[in-house]
Amino acid sequence: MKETPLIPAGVKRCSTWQFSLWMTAATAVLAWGVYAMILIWWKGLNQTNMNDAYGFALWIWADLAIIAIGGGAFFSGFLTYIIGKKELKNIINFAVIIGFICYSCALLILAIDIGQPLRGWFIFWHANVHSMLTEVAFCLSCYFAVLTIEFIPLILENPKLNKKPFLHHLSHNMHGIMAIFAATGVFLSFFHQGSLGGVAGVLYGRPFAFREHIFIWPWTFFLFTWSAAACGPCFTILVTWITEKITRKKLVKQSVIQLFAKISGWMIITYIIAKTIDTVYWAFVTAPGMGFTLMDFYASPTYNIGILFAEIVLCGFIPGLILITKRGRENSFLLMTAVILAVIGVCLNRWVMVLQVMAVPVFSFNDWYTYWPSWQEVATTVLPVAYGIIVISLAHRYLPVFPQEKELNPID
Amino acid sequence: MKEKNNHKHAKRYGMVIDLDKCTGCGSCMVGCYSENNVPFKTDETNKLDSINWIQVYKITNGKPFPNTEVCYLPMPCMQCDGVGKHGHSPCVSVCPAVATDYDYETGIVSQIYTRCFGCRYCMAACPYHARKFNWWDPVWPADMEKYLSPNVSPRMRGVVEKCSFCFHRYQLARDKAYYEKREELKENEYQTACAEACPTGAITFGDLNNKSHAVYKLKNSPNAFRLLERLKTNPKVYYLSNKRWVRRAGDNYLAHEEPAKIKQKVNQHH
Amino acid sequence: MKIDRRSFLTYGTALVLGGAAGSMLTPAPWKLTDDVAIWTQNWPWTPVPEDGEITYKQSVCTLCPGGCGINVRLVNGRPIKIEGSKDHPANKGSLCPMGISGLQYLYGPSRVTSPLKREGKRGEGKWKKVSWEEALTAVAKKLAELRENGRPQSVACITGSDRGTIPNLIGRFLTAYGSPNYIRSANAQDAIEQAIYLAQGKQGTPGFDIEKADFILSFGSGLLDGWGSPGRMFNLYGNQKPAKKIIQIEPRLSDTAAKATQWIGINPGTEGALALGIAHVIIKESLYDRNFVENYAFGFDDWTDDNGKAHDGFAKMAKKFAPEKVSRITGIPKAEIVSLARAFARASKPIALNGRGHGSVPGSIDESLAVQSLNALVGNINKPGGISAMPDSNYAKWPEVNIDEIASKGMQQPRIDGAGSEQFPNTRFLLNRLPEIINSAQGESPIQALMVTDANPLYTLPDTAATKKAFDRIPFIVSFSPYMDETASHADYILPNHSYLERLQDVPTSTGISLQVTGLAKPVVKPLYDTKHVGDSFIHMAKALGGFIENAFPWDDYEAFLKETLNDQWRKFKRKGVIEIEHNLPEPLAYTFNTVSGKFEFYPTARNSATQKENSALPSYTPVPIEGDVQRFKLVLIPYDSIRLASGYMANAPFMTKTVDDTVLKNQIGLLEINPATAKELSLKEGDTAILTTPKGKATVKIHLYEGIMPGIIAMPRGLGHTAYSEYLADKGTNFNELIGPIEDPTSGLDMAWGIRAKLTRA
Amino acid sequence: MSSTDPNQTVSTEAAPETAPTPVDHEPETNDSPPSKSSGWAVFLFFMIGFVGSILSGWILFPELLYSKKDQPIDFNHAVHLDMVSDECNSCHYFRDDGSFAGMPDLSSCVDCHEEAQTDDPEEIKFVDEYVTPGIEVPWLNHSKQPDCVFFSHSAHVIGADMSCESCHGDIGTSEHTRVFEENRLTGYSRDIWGHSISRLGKPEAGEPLPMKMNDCAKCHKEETGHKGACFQCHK
Repeated sequence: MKETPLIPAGVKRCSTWQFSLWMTAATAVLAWGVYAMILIWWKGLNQTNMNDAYGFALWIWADLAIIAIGGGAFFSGFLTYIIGKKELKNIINFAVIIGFICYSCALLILAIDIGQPLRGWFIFWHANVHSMLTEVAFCLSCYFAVLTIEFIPLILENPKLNKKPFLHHLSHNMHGIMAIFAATGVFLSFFHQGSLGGVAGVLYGRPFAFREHIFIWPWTFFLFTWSAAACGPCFTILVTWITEKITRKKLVKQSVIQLFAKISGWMIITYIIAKTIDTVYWAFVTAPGMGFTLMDFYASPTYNIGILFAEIVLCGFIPGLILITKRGRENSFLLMTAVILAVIGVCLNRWVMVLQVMAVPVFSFNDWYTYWPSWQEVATTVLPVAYGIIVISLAHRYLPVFPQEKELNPID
Repeated sequence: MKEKNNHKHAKRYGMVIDLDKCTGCGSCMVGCYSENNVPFKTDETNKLDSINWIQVYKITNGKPFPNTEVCYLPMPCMQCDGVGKHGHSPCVSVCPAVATDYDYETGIVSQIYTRCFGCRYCMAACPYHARKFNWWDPVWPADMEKYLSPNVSPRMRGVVEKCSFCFHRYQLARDKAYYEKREELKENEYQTACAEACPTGAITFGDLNNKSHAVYKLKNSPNAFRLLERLKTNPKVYYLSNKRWVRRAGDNYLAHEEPAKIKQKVNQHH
Repeated sequence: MKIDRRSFLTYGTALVLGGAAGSMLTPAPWKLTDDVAIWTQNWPWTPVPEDGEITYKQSVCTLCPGGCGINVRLVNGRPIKIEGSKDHPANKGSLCPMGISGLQYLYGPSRVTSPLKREGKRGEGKWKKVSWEEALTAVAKKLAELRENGRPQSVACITGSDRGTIPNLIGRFLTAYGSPNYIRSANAQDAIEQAIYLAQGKQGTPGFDIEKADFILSFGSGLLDGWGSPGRMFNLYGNQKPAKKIIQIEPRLSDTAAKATQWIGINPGTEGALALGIAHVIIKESLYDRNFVENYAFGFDDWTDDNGKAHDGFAKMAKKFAPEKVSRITGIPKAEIVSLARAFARASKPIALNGRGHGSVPGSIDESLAVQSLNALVGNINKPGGISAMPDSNYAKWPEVNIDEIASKGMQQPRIDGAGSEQFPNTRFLLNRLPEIINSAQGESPIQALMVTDANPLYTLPDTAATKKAFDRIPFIVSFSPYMDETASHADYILPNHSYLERLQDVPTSTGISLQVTGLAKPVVKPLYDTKHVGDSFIHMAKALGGFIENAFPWDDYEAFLKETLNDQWRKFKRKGVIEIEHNLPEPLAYTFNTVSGKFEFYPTARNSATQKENSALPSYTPVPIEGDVQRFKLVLIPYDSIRLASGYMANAPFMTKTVDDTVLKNQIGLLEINPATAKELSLKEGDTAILTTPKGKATVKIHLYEGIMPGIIAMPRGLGHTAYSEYLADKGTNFNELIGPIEDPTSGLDMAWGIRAKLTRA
Repeated sequence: MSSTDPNQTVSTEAAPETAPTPVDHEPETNDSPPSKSSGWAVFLFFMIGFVGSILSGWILFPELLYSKKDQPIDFNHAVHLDMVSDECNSCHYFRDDGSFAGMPDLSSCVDCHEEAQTDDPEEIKFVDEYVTPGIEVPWLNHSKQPDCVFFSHSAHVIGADMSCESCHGDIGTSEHTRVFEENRLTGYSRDIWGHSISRLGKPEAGEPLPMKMNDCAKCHKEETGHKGACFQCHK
């Protein structure tokens, strides 16, 4: 194979044509997304189905959701480098790559989402420090830089690159100080994950989103950070599992997964308890104070009370309970069910905090607002998925992402 | 120069709209369109992408024939003072690029189209749907560009706009006052286009802090109310109606609540 | 150093990296980042309005017959906004949305910018630009040809108004030319005017002193929906709201009804019965003005004519309309009728008025007479706070027209529309009868050439299909419209008039107002396009026709003509913009009437009673017939007027259409209002698409549930469904006139149809 | 396949020529020769790029960014200033509504220049090309603010008693017009950004002040204590 020198030693990869076919498929989807993106930049946001009532829609949800599920990166960093769970080194590379993908996409989506992309830098230059979005933008960019730095040594471990002494040393030295970056990442993540919670929580004109007193600060901020820390690892596990299925080999030892899942389970449980307290206070104190009953917020056929049940019980308590029990974790069906539910749960939470906030009528004489994304919105939201598949495929093929791969899949 | 920023003499321009006088004719909307260079499209029936700085809502009491009643409700930007009257209006605090600010001299919430980069966070924050996004580039067909007013800058695609309380009229009135070496504006020197256009005189505009202005007295009427007061947005647009159902429709109440009592409670907090 | 491909790439990369690093230390990337942002702030395709000196010009709005004063703001002489003029006595600063949108007509895409000659088929939209000389010569040639053939009467002219100097100039032209067929578009004033003429013997526009009245009983008049002079009505409402009681009687909760003191739903077309029912109660309870009825009225009691024939009086006839019976007819509870009658009679200055919606459909003479009888019963006639017939301000005094033999022969022919004939002796214009007359004519059309100005009959006449058929039979159609309206787009020649802001014109007393105010519409801007004042076009054609016709027009142009007309008032007029003539008749004089009896005639003796029940001229009640089979068409479709929709010869400006609610128009489809109970019976929901069928036509509509409409009645707005103009108006909703046909009033010939039977099926 | 190392790209592309069958370790020789020979050369190229872009960024870029136009008439402010009674205000006056008329229109000039008063070719040109046919002179305004700006001359000149020179420099005593430099991208006059493209350093005495928003805000902050609300100067 002509690309052999690029492939890490001691592992087996699929044939070039297989890989090319796979990449072509992913690239086609990517191209569709890029086409939609160019269309939007060229013609403006009239290419979307957003409107004045739905100024925030699919994209902002996608942003919030991918940042949440990309939270596996900072949290595994936190566990590995700060708490000292060294086993997690076996999955942290992958978590960083997923994080990198998620955050680069989040920034890209923001760049598509704004009406005047060429003025996007105003958010930094003319920053309003009171705005949650400013905080998000700053931390997001900084953390993306951190993730890039965390990703670089991994890239440099590509056999071909690693042969250059300069790059080899660079990689080595960067690994050495990775703990500092991990800590920085954790610090930044606490900020922007929390701020993302604030994005909706501070909207005191939106009774569905608004939280008062400690339930905005630090509660909502905390909830967002915590849920990202809880469900991010689940997404990392999920993507690892998918990668294993596709490559038809085990890449990470089950013990590592189990540990990650267990921690995640406890995080989910604690998060969902806090979320429940928040919901109860909001439903029985905050909302009635503004003239709303809980059921007013769930009075639409789309947004019925089932959503709240799904978010808290089905995708909250249930996965949490599965993951904290040993038997649940060890049963691979239950484990994956819990992981998937947890990921859905956090995405649903972000959906509710964006889409439902817009849908709820604030005036007694208004009806529920409905919104259905245009194909351009869908395409640009699918774009990150295709991009993620491409990056992961390349990374897996050419980089020693999984330290345990050789051990688990000896080449005879 | 040394025109120090003196908050003591600050004005709080506001509006009182008498809903019993409003006939829903739409003159305020058209007056606003033509004053403020508001664009129009071939199809304006999707009210969610139609730019209106003041929009007249039609609400009914929901009772069947023949007890049905209709009330028209013109809604400009409420120019919220926000929690604690510190200019912490829902939109101003969220704008990431200071494209909208609260003017302490007039109490008016600005929107600067050239600063706005179109993130629409302010639209998500505003419960009144007062903010509109320029989804399209504006187009004035035939020779219609010739009627555009130089006093209001036409907006480009991709930015948010909203009612400015015809701030340019304040600017022009101030120009005249400077020229005549006066400190203060007269009540009729600065009026919004909608207040002027309203053919029944339902809209009264003035300084809510000035006891000699008509709005000062009107806002203290027992029939006065503001929209969504319970959210503590602290709007500067007041409404009058002698119909109870109309006053109740202006906010959200639980079944057992009485608007007048709630209003008292809310206002005590301010 | 050997440069091969590999090192080339290496060095190239180094060069680029160096360049990139270096540029960071120059202003270039930072300045460009900023400049690109500034470029987005000043996109060349976003207009930058030119700044300059702000000035104001006063004029009068002629977009509707309201005649409101306007104040036009200009920047460097460029009109940029229209506001109401506070100095005008009619509207006192108030203006309707149409008036404010005025500049969109001036600069808009539906302007006809030069004379046009039709190229393709009629209505195809293919035109050739021609010079004024060519166009006017062509029209004059056609007119000369018809005269040479001895058929000057086959030329007709449709106008929007018959008052003021422009209609007079056109009338003068037709007289000199030899055609009696000057036809003015119909409006609700026609029926009221005729009722007043029959009862009072005075020809004049009806004036309602709503300013001073304290109780307004409106039989469906859209007082706040664009009736009369909208600016004036809004102004009155806003300023005098607490001082007035307004009772609105109509099947639908219109904006007027919503703002009225009380809204009373009534079965459509039964308003006349209610008026008589109210009269019944007033007479029965002796609440009427005895002084007026006994001393100044005729025909209240039974009477005998010179031939010894006995006639019933009004009182006897009203007796037949007991509240129980009226309640059954109108659907209004008996007690309501009684209390309404008492309140009306006991008010100090009550006014009853009719003429539905904007007041563009004449309606039944019986109904107008019954309503006028109510005003007579309370004696509120020719008094402050009452109603009166306003004589035309007769400032137009021109030399007599001398006509030649051909013209004289032509003028002796009967009017083609039948107005003034034996059948309809008191009616002046009957445009609604024209399509039927042309369509039923044997051989060629009795009208060989049609000129249209300030009117758009192809849109506004009921039964659009029949109107179009009739127009297709007319061989030569000339439009003077400044806008590409439906009629203009079916014309053979368009000789575009100046738009209303570019032309000089006198504007006589606003409709319905009880003041005599004549306004002067002065050009606020020089004509933007190659257009010509319609008066100048006619003067030009008169000169081209020569002879007696030319002699009838000794003026160079319209301005000279107007100047001479106004004589010594010209300068004052020009300076002030309005002439006010106070109309305050001293009280005893006010009760002088020009009828045969010299009194107010409850029994209108001048009325042709041949077609009436029992050969009586009394305003009896026969339900206004509603076309359509009750079994097939179970619903009644009525139109409604809204101030945000222009339904007359001027159509909506884009701004007005922008204000239209999404419960009236959604995308290109109009919404039909239906009571939720009725909708439920038909299993229709909000937003459903349905097919609306009437005996006259079919339309696709969307359903809008509205509690404010009587069950069994459905309503749609007038003013939509245009086929001409620009994409900002065309093909939006349905033209109500496509769904309804005219119904002739038997004694006046005027159209009195307001509703038509209909059915709804889910699409 | 992406990487920042140029050599990397080369080797991938070179691969097809070398090995048609899978080999575990591709010979390293491929990498060595260029890396040996290129060290200084790479640095040299880097420096060429570095210095080159610094020079072009500081010298060439401003030349390219601005177009240069002459005023339609070479107007002599000094001559006029001597003749008028009310200094700048004689021609650049306030209207009665307090708005500032800015550049005078032809009607202000016609009183004196109905016919040429001197044999100055510029004046003759002015009379022939503009006054006689009645065409307004398309002056190029050095201080023209973009459409989004509402600048109140009366607030500054009357309200704050500022002199014209304090912003516009000594244009009033100039004998010739300056070249008008227009930013090709934004359409702004160069005076708005300021003549120093880096915006470092201060304008020399008599030069007009830069008039970007930060310049306004800076002065407002100094004079009034704060920058002012957006709507004070935006429309």
